[in-house]
Amino acid sequence: MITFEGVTKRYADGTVAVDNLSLQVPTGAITVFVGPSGCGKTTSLRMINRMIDASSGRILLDDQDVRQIDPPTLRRGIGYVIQQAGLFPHRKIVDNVATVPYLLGWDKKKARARAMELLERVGLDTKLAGRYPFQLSGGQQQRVGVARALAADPPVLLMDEPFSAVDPVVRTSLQDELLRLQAELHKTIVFVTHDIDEAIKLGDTVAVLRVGGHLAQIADPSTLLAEPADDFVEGFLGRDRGIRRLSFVPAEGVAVRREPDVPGWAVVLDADGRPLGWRADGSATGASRSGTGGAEESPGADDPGRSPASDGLLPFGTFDPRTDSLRAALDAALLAPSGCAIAVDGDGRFEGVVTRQAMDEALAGAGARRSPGEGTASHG
Amino acid sequence: MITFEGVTKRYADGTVAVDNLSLQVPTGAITVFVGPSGCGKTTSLRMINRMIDASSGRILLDDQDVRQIDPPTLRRGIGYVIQQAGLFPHRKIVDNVATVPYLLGWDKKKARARAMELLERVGLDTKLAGRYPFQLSGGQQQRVGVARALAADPPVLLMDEPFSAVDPVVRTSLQDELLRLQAELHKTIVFVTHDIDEAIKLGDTVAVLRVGGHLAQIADPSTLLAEPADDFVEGFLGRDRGIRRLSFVPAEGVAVRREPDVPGWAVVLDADGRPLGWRADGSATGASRSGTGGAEESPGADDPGRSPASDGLLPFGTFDPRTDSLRAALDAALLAPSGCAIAVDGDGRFEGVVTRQAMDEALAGAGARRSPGEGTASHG
Amino acid sequence: GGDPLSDTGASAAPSSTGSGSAAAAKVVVGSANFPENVLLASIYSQALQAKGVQVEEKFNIGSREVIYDQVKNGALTVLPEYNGGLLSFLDPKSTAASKDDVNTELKSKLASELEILDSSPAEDNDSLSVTKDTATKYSLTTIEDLAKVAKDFAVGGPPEFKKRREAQFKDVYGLTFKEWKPTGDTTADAIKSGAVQVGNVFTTDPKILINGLVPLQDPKSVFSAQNVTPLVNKAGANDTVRTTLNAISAKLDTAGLVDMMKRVAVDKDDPPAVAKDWLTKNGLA
Amino acid sequence: MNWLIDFFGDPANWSGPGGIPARLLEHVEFSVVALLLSMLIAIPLGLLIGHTGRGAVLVVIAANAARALPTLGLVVLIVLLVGVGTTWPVLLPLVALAIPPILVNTYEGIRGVEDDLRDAAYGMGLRGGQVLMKVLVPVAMPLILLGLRVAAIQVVATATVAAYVGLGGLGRYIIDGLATKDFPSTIGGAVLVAALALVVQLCFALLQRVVVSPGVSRRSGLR
Amino acid sequence: MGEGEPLIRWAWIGRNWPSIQQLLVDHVVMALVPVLLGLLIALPLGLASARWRVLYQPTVSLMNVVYSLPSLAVFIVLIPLTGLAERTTVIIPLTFYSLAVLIPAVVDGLAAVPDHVRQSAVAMGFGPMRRLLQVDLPIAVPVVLAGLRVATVSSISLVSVGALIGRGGLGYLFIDGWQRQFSTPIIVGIVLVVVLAVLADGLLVLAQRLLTPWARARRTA
Ligand SMILES: Nc1ncnc2c1ncn2[C@@H]1O[C@H](COP(=O)(O)OP(=O)(O)OP(=O)(O)O)[C@@H](O)[C@H]1O
Ligand SMILES: Nc1ncnc2c1ncn2[C@@H]1O[C@H](COP(=O)(O)OP(=O)(O)OP(=O)(O)O)[C@@H](O)[C@H]1O
Ligand SMILES: [Mg+2]
Ligand SMILES: [Mg+2]
Repeated sequence: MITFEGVTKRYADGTVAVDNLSLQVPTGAITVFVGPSGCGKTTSLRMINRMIDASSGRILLDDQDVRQIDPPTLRRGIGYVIQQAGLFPHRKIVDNVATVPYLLGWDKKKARARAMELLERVGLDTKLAGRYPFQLSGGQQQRVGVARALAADPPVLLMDEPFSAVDPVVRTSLQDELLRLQAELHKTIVFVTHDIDEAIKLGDTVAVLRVGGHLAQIADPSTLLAEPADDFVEGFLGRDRGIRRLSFVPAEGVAVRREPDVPGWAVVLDADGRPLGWRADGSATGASRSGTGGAEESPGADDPGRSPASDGLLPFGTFDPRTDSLRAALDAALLAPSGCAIAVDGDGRFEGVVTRQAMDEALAGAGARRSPGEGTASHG
Repeated sequence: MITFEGVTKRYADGTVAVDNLSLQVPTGAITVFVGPSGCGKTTSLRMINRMIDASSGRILLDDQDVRQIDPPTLRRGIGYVIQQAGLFPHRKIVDNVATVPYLLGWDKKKARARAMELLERVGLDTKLAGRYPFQLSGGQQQRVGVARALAADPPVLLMDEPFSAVDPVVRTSLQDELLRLQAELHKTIVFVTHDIDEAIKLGDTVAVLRVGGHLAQIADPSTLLAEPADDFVEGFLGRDRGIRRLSFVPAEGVAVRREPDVPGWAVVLDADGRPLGWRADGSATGASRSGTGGAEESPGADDPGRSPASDGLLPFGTFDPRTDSLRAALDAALLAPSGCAIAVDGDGRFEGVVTRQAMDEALAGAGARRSPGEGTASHG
Repeated sequence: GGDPLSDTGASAAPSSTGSGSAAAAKVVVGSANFPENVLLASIYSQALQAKGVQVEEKFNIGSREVIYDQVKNGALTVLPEYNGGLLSFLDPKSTAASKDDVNTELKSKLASELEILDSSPAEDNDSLSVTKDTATKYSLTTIEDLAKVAKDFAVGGPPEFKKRREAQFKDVYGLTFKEWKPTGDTTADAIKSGAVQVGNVFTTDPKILINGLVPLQDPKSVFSAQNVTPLVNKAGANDTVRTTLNAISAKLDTAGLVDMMKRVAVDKDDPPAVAKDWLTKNGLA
Repeated sequence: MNWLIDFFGDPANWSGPGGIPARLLEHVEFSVVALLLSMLIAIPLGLLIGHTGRGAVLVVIAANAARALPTLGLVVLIVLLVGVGTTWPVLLPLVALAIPPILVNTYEGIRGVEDDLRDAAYGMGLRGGQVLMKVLVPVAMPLILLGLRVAAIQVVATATVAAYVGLGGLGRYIIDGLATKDFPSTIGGAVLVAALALVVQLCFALLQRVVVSPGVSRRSGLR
Repeated sequence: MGEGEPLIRWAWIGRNWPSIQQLLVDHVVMALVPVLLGLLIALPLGLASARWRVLYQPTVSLMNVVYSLPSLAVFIVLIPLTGLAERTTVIIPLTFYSLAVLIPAVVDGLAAVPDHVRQSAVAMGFGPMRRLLQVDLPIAVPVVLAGLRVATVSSISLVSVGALIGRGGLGYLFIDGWQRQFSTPIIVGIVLVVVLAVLADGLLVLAQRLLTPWARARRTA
C-alpha cells in the first residue's frame, strides 16, 4: 500500500505541480494516474521513488515514510519503467535487464539467469539477449524495460507512460502482456498515462488528475464511466461511456437459447458445428438449423476467409458467454442481420443465440445494477 | 477525379510497393488509404504528385496523365500535408503558409493576406503568424501545415498520416477541424493513415490496402464495417464493428415518446426544461414528470457539474435525434439506469424518451437495412 | 622537381622581378631573422626613405640560406650582409680571412644578378664562447685549446652551425664534439646554464657581456672577417641606393654597432628607433 | 621524391641523438606527456560540469578563448620566464592547446546523454557516481574520444614548434631545414609528423573499437 | 630574460602602437581571407559531398591528413611557389585548414535539414536550385556557422606561426621578443591574438543570433 497524505510539490519556479494530494494505492493492484498533459502525473509518480522530493505532506510505503529511506536503496526496491524504455545503449539486453541484480551484488551468473527468465516472461525470444538496444524494435525495447524493472522482483512498479511511444497495434499487445503478467505476479503498480482508454483497460483503480495537480476522481473504471464526478471527468472520459461500461459487465448473465425462435432467419453451421452465417429463411419461420449438424454444410467451408455473401449467407457476430463481456455480445447482435448474437464455445462451436429480447434484458440489467446512492462511493 | 489505372511501383531494389492498383478517387470527397505499415500507402499517394514515378500503369488527374505535366507545376496545384508538418524552420508561420503563393509569383502583400486568412480558417490565432515553427505546439504546427497546403487553393489535397504525431486529444480536434473545413471547401482529398478509426471517421470512401500494394477493399465506411471483404479486412477493422457501424445510422428513425411509460423511473427537469437525471420513483409507476416543467426543479440546478447522486438523482444520457447517430442514442440508453435514452433538442431541452422496445426496434432496423446480396458490392 | 628552396624561378617571385629596370619604383629591404640584422636593415631602409626612395620592408625573414635566393631573384633588393659569412656560404672551402681578400673573392663568387657595396668597418664575428668558469677550469683561450676537451663538450648554436661549421672545425682544429644541440637564440643562455659547454655566438651579441662569456680566439681564422656589407640586386638598385648605403658603411663601426645592440637587446629599444637615432647622430637622415 | 630518399636514405639521419628514432621518441614523449596532462585536467572537469551542469557556460567560453592562444607565443614567453633546460615551455602551450577540444567534447558528450537514460539510471537506484561512470561515460565515449583524437593530432602537429626554442622533436628537421635551406630535411620532418598524426588517427580508430560499446557506436552510425 | 627586466614595459606599447596596428591589420587579413576562401570553396564541395555521399569520406580523410600537417612545414613548401614573407604563403595553408573544418560543417549542416522539410519543399513545387537556395542552405546556416567559428579562431591563432617565415602578423612580436629576450612584445602579441579571436567569435555568435532567430539555442561550442 502506498499512501499520499496531503502531498504538495512546488517547483523552484513556483509552479505547483501537485496540490495537496491524498490517495491510496492498494497493494497488488494496478492504479492508473490519468489526466491531461501537465496535470502532475509524472511528478506524483516520481515522488514515490524520490526522484523528486515532495514540498510538503508525506508518502508512505507500507507505513514507512519514503523520506526516511536512502533514495538509492528505496529505488532498488521499486521497479521503474519509462516511455522510451531508457535502456542503456552500451549494454547488451541481458545486462540491461540484470542491472539491478548486479547493483545488489548478485553473482553474475545468477543475475544473468534471472534476466533470461524475465525476458521469456515478458514474451521476448531469449535469442535477443545478446543484442544491443538499438537492434530492437520500439515494442521489444519496451518489453525489455519492463523485464528490467522486474529483475530484482520489487513489490512495487512505477510506470510512466511506458507504452505511449509505440504504435497502436504494438501498444495493445503490450497492454495485454502487462495484464497477463500482473495476473501472475500481483505487483503493486502505479501506471501513468494520458490515454483514458488505456487507463480504463489496465486500471483496477483509476485516479483522474486535473491540471494543477488536483485529484478529480478516483474510482474503479466501471464506476468512473457510469458516474463521472464532474464535467471535467466526463469530458475527459469522452463519448461512448455507456457502451464502454459494458466491457466491465460479463456476458455470462445473458440468456442463450439453444433452439431459438428467430422469425425469418436461420443459422448455417459447418461440419464441426461452427456457424457460417445467417440465411434469410422465408419458408422455415424461425427454425434454426443448429443442432441438426452438417446437413447444411456450406460449399465454402474450407475457405478460411468468411465471405458469407458468396452463397447467400449473411454476416454474423459471435461471442463466448464464458469469457466475453456484454459489449462483445451486443456487438455480435448488431452485426447480425437478424439482430441476434450467436453464442459459441471456446472452440468456436455454436452454442445458441441470444434473442433481441434477451439482449434487451441483459442491457437493462447492466444499467440497473446500481441502486440509488451507490454513486456516492465515487467521490474520493 | 483521380484515376489509378493498373499502377505498379517497383523500387530499384526490387521491392514491389504497389502492385497493379486500379481505383478511382472521387472529386470533392475524402478518400482514405488505410493499411498496415509498408503496404504502399505513401508510395501510392506520392505517385499522384510525382514525388515518385510509377513503374507502369497510369494515373489520371481529371483525365490528364500526370506524367505529361512538369512536376513542379503539377505539385503547385496539389496541396501536400505530411506527418511532421514539414514546416520550414527558418521561416515565420505566415511565410510558411504563403510559400506556394510566393512560388506562383503572387505579390507579397496579397500572399500574406491570404496566409492570414487561412490561419484563421484552420482555427489558429493570427497572433501566431509572426512566430517561428519551433515556437508552436505539434497540433498548431499541423494546422499550419494544412493552411500551407491550402494556400493556393488547390483542388486536390494529399495528406500522408498528417495527424499521427500528435496526442489523441489534439488528433481528435484536428480531425474535426478537417471535416469542418471540407464541408466548406469540398476539396478532393486523398488521406493516408494506418489508423482504421481515423479512416472510418474521415473517409467518404475507404481503400484498404494489404502488404504488397494490393487493394483489399474499397467501400464507404459503413459498408466496410458491415461487410469486410475477407479475413484480412475484418482483422484490420478490429472489434466493435457492429457498434461502430451504428455511427453511420442516423438516430432520426428512433421513436421518441414525449410522455413515455417507464415503470419505476421518472425524469427530473430544471426550470429551462433540461433534464437533470432519473429518479427511482416507486410510487408513480412509470409516470414521467416530463412536460410538467419546473415542478421538480432540482436544488443543484445552478451547479454546472452534474452530480446526480447528490440528491438521489441517477445519471442519464441524452442524444439529439436530428444530428446524432444511432450509436449516440444507444450509448445514452446504456448510461441510464432506466435503460431509456433521453432525446433533447439543439439547446439540450427535453424532447422525450426512447423506450427499450423502441431502441431494440431501431437497432434491429439498422441490422436489417441490408438485403441479402447487397454485400457483393464490397468486392473491389 | 628540384629543391624548392633553391628554386630561383623569378616568375614566381611576387615583388619586382630580376629584370626590372634600375629605376625600379620600389626598393625591398630584407633582413635575416636576428635583431642585429633587423637593426641594420632599419638603418638602410630609413636612410633610403630619407632620400626619397620608396621602400618596402621585409624583416626577420629567415637565415641566409633562405634569403640569399630572394635577393638573387629580385624579391628583395637590399640585404645587410656580412662579407665573410656570405663567402663561406657561397664557397665553404674558401680560406680567405682578411676583409679585402674576402671581398675580392666574394665578388667573383657572387651571382651575376648581385653585387656587394662597400663594406663597413663594423664587424660582427662568429665566435665559439664558453663561460668564465669553463675557461678557467680547462684553461681555454683559443679554439685550439678545445681539442683536448671537445669530446666531453656539447656544442650549441644556431641550426646553421651544424651544416656550415661543424665540418670546418673538425678539419681545421680537429674538434669532434660529444654532442650537437641546436640552441638557436638561446645559445648564450644554454652555455650559461650548462646545457652546452661551448656555443657559437656573435661577438656583438650583448648576452656575451650580460652573461660574462668568454669568446675563444680563432687563430686559424675559421671565422673569417665579418664586415657589415650591403648585398643588393643590381637590377633593383639605382645610384641613389648605392650612394646612400655606401655612406652608411663609411660611418658604421663595431663600437657603434655594439652600442646600438645594447640599446636593442638590453634596453629593449626598438631597432627602428635605434636606427633613427644613429642616422640622425651621423647626419644621414 | 628524391628529397625523401635523400633524407630517409641518409644513414646519419638514423642514429645518434639527432637521428630519426631519437627525434621521434622526443616528439612522442612531448605529445604523450602533454596529452596526458591535459586529459588529467580536462576530463575530470568536463565530467564534473557535464554531470552537475554547474559552471558550464563559463568553462566553455574560457575553453573557446583558449583555442585562440598562439602556441608559438606561449612557447617563447615561457622560455623567457622559466629559462631553457626543461620541457615545460613546450608542454604548457601544448596542454593549453589540447584542453579545449577534450574539455568541450567531454562536457557536450555527458550533457548530450538523453534525460531518459539519466532518469532510468537514477530510477534503478544507481548513485550519482555510478550513474556517471556506468552510464553517462560509456554513452558519451565516442564524443570524448573524438575530442581526444582532435587534441592528439593538434598536439603532434604543433609540437614541432618546440624546435624553435632549441628543444628536440621532429620539428628540429623542419626548423633546421628552414634555417639551412636543407629541403629534404624539412620535407622529411613534415612527412614524419604527418605520418605520426596518421598513426595517432589509426590508434584512436582502434581504441574506439575497443572502448566504445558496439551498442553505442553502431546506434549513432559511427564508424 | 635579463635580471630586472619587467614583465611588461608599458611605455614600449605606446611607442610602438603604430607598428603594432600594422601587424594587427596584416594579421586580420591573413586570418580572415583563408576563412572566407575556405567558405567559398567548402560550399560547393560540401554540397557535392552531401549529394554524392561516396565523395564525403575521401574528402574528409584527405582533410584530416591536411590538418595533421605542421603548418610551418606547409609554409616552407609553398615558399618557392608564392614567395617568402608573402601573405599568400600563409593564406594558402590556412585556407586548407579552414576547409578541413568547413567541409564537414557544410555536409553536417545539409544533413541537418529534416527529411520531411525537404520532402515538403519538393511537394510544393520547388525546383532543385530554388530548394537549395531557399530551403537547404538557410537551414544549414547554424551548423555551418558553428564550423566557421572554430575555423576563424584557429586561423587567427595559426597565422602567428607565419612569423617563422617572415610573415606572421602579430606573430612577429613573438620572434622579436624572443630574440631580444623581451617579454613585452610577446605578451602584447598573445593578448591581441586572443582578443582578436574572442572578438571575431563574438561577432559570429551575434551574426548567428541575427541570421537564425528561428534556431533554438543548441550548440554552445
Ligand atoms: N523541473 C520542473 N520545474 C518547474 N516546473 C516543472 C518541472 N517539472 C514539471 N514542471 C511543471 O509541473 C507541472 C506538472 O508536470 P508533470 O511532468 O508532472 O506533468 P504530467 O502530468 O506528467 O504531464 P505529461 O502528460 O505532459 O507528461 C507542469 O506544469 C510542468 O510544466
Ligand atoms: N525508396 C525505396 N526503396 C526501396 N523500397 C522502398 C522505398 N520506399 C519504400 N519502400 C518499400 O516499399 C513498401 C511500401 O512503402 P510505403 O512507404 O509506401 O509504405 P506505407 O504504407 O506508407 O507504410 P507506413 O505506414 O509505414 O508509412 C515498403 O515495403 C517499403 O519498405
Ligand atoms: Mg509526464
Ligand atoms: Mg507511409
